Amino acid sequence: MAEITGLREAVAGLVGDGDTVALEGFTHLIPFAAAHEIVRQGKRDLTLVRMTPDLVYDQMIGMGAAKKLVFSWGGNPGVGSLHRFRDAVERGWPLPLEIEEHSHAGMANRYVAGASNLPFAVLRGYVGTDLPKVTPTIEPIACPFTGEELTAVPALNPDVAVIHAQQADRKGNVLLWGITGIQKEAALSAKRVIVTVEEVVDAFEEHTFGIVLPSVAVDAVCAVPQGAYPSYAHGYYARSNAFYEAWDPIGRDREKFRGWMERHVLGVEDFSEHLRSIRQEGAMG
Amino acid sequence: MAEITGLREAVAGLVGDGDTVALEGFTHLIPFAAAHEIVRQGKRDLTLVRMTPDLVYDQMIGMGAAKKLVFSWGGNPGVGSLHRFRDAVERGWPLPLEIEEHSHAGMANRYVAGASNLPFAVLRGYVGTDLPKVTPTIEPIACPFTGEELTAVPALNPDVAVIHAQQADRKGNVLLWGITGIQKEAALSAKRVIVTVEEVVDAFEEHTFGIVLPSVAVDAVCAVPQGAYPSYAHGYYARSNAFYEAWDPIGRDREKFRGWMERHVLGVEDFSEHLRSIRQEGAMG
Amino acid sequence: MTEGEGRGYTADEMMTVAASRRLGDGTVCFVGIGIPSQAANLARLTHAPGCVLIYESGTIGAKPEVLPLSIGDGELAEHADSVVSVPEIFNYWLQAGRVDVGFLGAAQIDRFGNLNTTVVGSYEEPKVRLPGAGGAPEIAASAKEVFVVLRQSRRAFVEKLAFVTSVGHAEGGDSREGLGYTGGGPSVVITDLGILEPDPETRELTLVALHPGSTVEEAREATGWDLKVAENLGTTEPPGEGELRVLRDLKERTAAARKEKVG
Amino acid sequence: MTEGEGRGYTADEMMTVAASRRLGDGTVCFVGIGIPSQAANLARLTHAPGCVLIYESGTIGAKPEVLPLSIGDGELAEHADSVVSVPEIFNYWLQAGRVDVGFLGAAQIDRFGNLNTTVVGSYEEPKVRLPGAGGAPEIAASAKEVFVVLRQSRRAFVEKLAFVTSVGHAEGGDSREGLGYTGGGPSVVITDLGILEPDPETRELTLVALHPGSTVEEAREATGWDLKVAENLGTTEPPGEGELRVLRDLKERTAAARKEKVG
Repeated sequence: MAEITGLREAVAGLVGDGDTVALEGFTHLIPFAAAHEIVRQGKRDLTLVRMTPDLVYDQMIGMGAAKKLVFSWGGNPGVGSLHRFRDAVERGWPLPLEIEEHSHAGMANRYVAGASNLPFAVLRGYVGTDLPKVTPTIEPIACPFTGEELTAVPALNPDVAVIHAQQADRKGNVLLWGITGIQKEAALSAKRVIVTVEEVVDAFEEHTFGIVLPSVAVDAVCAVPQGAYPSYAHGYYARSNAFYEAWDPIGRDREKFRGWMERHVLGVEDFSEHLRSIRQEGAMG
Repeated sequence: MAEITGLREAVAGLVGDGDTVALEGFTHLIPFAAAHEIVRQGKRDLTLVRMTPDLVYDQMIGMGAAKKLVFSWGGNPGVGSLHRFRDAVERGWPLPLEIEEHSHAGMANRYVAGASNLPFAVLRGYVGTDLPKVTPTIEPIACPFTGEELTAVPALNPDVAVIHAQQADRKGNVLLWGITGIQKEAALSAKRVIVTVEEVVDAFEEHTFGIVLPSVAVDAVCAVPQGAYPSYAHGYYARSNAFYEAWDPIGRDREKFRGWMERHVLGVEDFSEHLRSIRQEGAMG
Repeated sequence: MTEGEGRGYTADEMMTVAASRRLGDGTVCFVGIGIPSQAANLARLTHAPGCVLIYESGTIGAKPEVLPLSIGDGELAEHADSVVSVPEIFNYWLQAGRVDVGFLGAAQIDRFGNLNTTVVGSYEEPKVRLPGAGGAPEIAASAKEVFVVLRQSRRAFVEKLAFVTSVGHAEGGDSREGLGYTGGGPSVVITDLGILEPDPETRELTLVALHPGSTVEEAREATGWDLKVAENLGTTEPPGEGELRVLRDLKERTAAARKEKVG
Repeated sequence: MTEGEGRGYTADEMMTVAASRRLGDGTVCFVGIGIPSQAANLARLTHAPGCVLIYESGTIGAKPEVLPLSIGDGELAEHADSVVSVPEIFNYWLQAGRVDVGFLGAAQIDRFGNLNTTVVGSYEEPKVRLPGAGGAPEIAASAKEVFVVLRQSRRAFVEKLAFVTSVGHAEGGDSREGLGYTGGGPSVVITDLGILEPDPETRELTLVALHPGSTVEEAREATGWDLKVAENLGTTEPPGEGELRVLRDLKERTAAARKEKVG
């Protein structure tokens, strides 16, 4: 059963150095607040898992929290490169970053296998590409009925999954709607689950493409309004495309990046202060 | 893209003798109207696929429409046996019925594989049971990463899937809510898809556990109010538990059964007449 | 059905109450229709309000007002915490090891708690064709523990199953472990006569308690193998007034709700 | 970017319009961000109103008012026919063969339409680390046909890819068929200079049409291999007034919508 608690306590209690951690959210509902808290608490040697590393892992990688990244698409969507990710891969700054890369379909099915307590998943893919040459977690598998050869990928079972959702109720059931991406599978594949939410409510309303992650599948629920900013929370606030665009020159420069993170993440108490801090400075200055 | 059409035309055009046909609906939204239309049109030699044959297949089997049944649980839920199913298996009446039986988890995963265009699915099950001795579509499979041995079952790809839903819009998008069971996977695993609906509406409302099957995945949408009776349509009418209980003595007796089917299914034009007909007779008399 | 003559409750009520008592509060319970559903809901309405009831139709945290006749009545979705697809309930919940207790009935059981719900007689020419596997094999495989509930008789408690539909403790001893299942198998069998538990070593079902009024002889008579009896044979606490009231209310509400006219 | 000097439209506009024209009405199209998304939405707003646009975030039948910056903008879910999970969109839709056209860009392409979006230089010590595979390999594998859109240059049209991220026609001829994919591979490559299609036999990309104002020499100059040119080389119809107006309106609406202040 989920405990409704503070984000600081949740991260302190549930995320350990060296853990494999998946912060998920497919463009929508990316758990930035939780990522900042992990950075502020100085967690180290993490294996970060995420289909689309996005700015959230650019920040964590740039701050040296990760030793390894498991991913399928590492860019700033619609803008360009993730410069901190590239700097780590191309030049080992601030630390060398081991990478394990898959396709989206591969990653999605790895989470499905993890959520299903199966050691592997099967899909049509990878054959004829160079991915199997550089990624050891891809193997051929034959259908026992038809003999046809397909591709197997191993399950993902992170130590901790972190997602952001719109709402939780007071029992800790979690409601997401809009684009729900891979969040359900990421949460169900993990040993421990932290969910940040826009708000805790008495009862849920109806939302056709809504899913409810039951309380019993969650460890900690933390109310963090706007906790997915600069990504978005359908029904609450839009994606700050401007932030994504403004990130490019910040992420591009090591000093600018460190300065920004020190001012707006390390130098603040929590995510509400972070939001005040970047707003004060104006236009991502 | 779905065509909005009559059930008679849809069944005539999309269901052929000898086809593999899956009518799905897990207790909820069982497509009785479509089953009756298939019986009325005298379709023969069908391989019927369904997790829970229920009364709907008891009627089809008893009328000699099926040569084979692929299933996982064949009972009258909460009441007892499916007597027509038992008569066919135990005594070959009216025709011998070949059976291929799995567990629920096996059937569900077979549909998932079918919907995913994979030749097989993997699960933890069957080991140590007698099912693999009598069901050839169960094979061991080893994980290429851990060596662990699991069980594989082949995909289901019916020629036709038939489901009932609450609503379609005028473009043929289909909305189901409440218990949605295996309907999505059954529909997406099939070559052709018929959906009967309670009503065609201009726009859908919000329903948290709702799913929308897009028009492009459907061939025919047919408005058949109460088309799931005596099962239920969440938000429209409740399950007629009394019908399920009253079916027991009818299904138990070959003559009573034939008479009932002749009066209420073969002898009527369509499902609305069927409903009038059983209501006239009162209490399933 | 044996009546609890003069004791003010039936043997089925005793069985249901005894089963419900085993469900701890907060337990995630995968529930079948019939006595399991009665017992699980009785537990939820008495000592275990935090029980999370899962039905294989995909309802998680179901809180039915009346007992469902089928595994997928609308009643189950109405107040559930979540409703998911059938593949999800089996893959993401049961197989994933999220179910603490799986509740099963059966037509036949053997001394190691293996279950038959498929066929009596030979498979090819069955004497009685039963409904088949349903969700039982994977509940037996993956639930952390399994509670079996069925009336004790020589027809049901047999030396050799006509068909192994769901695996209990396999051939006994540690033979289940070799099958690669993650669940623990049956931890208790509750009948109308008493309670059986697997021996910690041999895994053979052993009578550990009798319900009030039942005797060891009766239990032996109703068992198709040489039934082991525990040295410290207990006696089940009879159903309490509260338990009986809640159970009977539940069944009355259910009967009333079903009295709708056909057609 | 080459300007369509004096012609009243840019080379990118020509490329986008040419790509949009290939999308037949009613096509189920798996769309990537950037030019593919522009072209698909232009088609939807002009000659192909019945196009079903799928974005890998799980939106089916998306009808964005403005162009999304990312693959999962709220705009996409707002008016979609259905929204499903990421595993579903890849397994039940793409892998299932429900996608008629997959729209891909790339950093590098070779003569058989194989694509690189992973790395320039060596994998271990990359010169440029690109975003990686994303949904591209399985779009290339399973869409019935693939449209590739990218600007033509020697940096992009290379003799040998630094990394094969997504398979086109493999080594040419019938070599793709041996890989067991169900999709047909690239049927057209649309650039800022013209249009290339695979030769029916060898599967080598062949220049079949030039955009107005482009020359064969320019195209050869911008290609890292000895570019084959069709005997009956066509000329693309320039963007019509209607096409240009709709495309520019769409981009203006998009720019206006993005002018929200940060923070």
